[in-house]
Amino acid sequence: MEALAHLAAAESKTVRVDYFALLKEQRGLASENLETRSSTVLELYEELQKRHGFSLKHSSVAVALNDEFADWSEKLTERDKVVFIPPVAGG
Amino acid sequence: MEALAHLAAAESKTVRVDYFALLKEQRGLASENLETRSSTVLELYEELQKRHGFSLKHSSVAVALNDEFADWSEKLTERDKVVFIPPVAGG
Amino acid sequence: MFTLSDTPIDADALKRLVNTQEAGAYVAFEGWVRNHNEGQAVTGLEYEAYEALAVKEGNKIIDEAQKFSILKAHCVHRTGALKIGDMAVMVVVTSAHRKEAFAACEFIIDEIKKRLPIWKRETYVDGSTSWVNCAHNHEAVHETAQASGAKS
Amino acid sequence: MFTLSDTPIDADALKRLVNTQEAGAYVAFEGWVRNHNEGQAVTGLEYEAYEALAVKEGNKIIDEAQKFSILKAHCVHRTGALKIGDMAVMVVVTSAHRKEAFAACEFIIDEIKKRLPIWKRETYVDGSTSWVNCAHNHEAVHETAQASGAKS
Repeated sequence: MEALAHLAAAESKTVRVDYFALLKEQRGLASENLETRSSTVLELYEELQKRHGFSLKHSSVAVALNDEFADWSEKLTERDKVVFIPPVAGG
Repeated sequence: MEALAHLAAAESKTVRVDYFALLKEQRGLASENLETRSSTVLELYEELQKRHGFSLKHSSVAVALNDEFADWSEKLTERDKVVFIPPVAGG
Repeated sequence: MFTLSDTPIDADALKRLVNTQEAGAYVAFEGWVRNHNEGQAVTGLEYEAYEALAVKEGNKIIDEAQKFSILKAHCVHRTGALKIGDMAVMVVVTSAHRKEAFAACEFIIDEIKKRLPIWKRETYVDGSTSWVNCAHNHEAVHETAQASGAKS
Repeated sequence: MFTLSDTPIDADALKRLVNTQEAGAYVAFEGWVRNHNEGQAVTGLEYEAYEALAVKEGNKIIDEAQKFSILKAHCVHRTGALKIGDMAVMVVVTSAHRKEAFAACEFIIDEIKKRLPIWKRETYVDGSTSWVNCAHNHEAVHETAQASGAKS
């Protein structure tokens, strides 16, 4: 099982990422489809943070997977929609 | 002093009484000037309750003297304005 | 400020009275005439106020609400005949932050209902009428005298 | 019901949505754009929302407010550019008695502010802008994830 999980983690998949607020500014775009070998949404955030210099640590960001709040440990699968949610300020 | 207080209590004075809500209905008028020998507002209420058959006991009524909430033990003086306040129901 | 009104309450005018650029929060309470009370079908009602004391006590309550660090507060209470759905009372409050506006608005309407010499006569579907809180429960300790801190 | 709006909120229309003959109490909250925030003079602001999730989560909050035994509740949140004094959000609630309407209205706005993926960018008098809650305090634990009960 562990060996299989490792294989899955290394597999490449295409996911859609939408950006809002500060992350949209720092990424310079609102949405992109990208290929990644990241296994979880946390790995994906850290990958993108390194690439684009996001100032927010993941501990101050929430994450949604396919328009539902998700845990950082959630696995990514092909065609997932991922949204990283900076600290909110509605109202 | 007690003798004087007793004399004061017995003294006749003219006061104005305004009636509202249930008391106005039971008295059949909104306001009257009346002569009384009652010493306190409580005595006056009991005098009028006996005369007009008010259904509310004084313990469920409040009293105002000259447009301020007052204690039942408050003394009556000439030209005082007295209002007995049935249980309120604003709002 | 507290006022009595024998004509319909203008909600928009009341809101304008508490508007200020420092305000981040606005809380409003409106009391509406319901079509029933304690299981009885109500067809209409009448409010009667002891005006001099009600206005004095109402303004005292508005002043007391300043303890919540609000910006502005206002309350209007109707008198006279009202129909189902009519507005009987409105409280409006503004503050920098919402917590204070909620607390002050609820405080004001709670105290208004407890302390103001205002009475309500309901008319029921069978044509009978009743002064609310007076017909039954004559032994109830009167809240007004207790809450208002009578003279002595 | 919860909705987002990129045009000014119609307070009267919202009030009509919760009107019902059983209602004795109506409580409204409005959030207005203030002319200052944490000591800085604000000249305007913009709200951005992650619409799909904001609407879903907003409606979940309205549903949760039914625990207060209210009659009806509605909330609208603005998106886009707003000026000082503009209404950013409005919550309206009706109930038979006032205590429930106050509790539900405050619950809804508290949860809306905590849980909805909506962001605010303020523009200051010197022309600079800032995403509120993002510029400083990057270490703060994110309230949304904690409050909303994430998937697993």
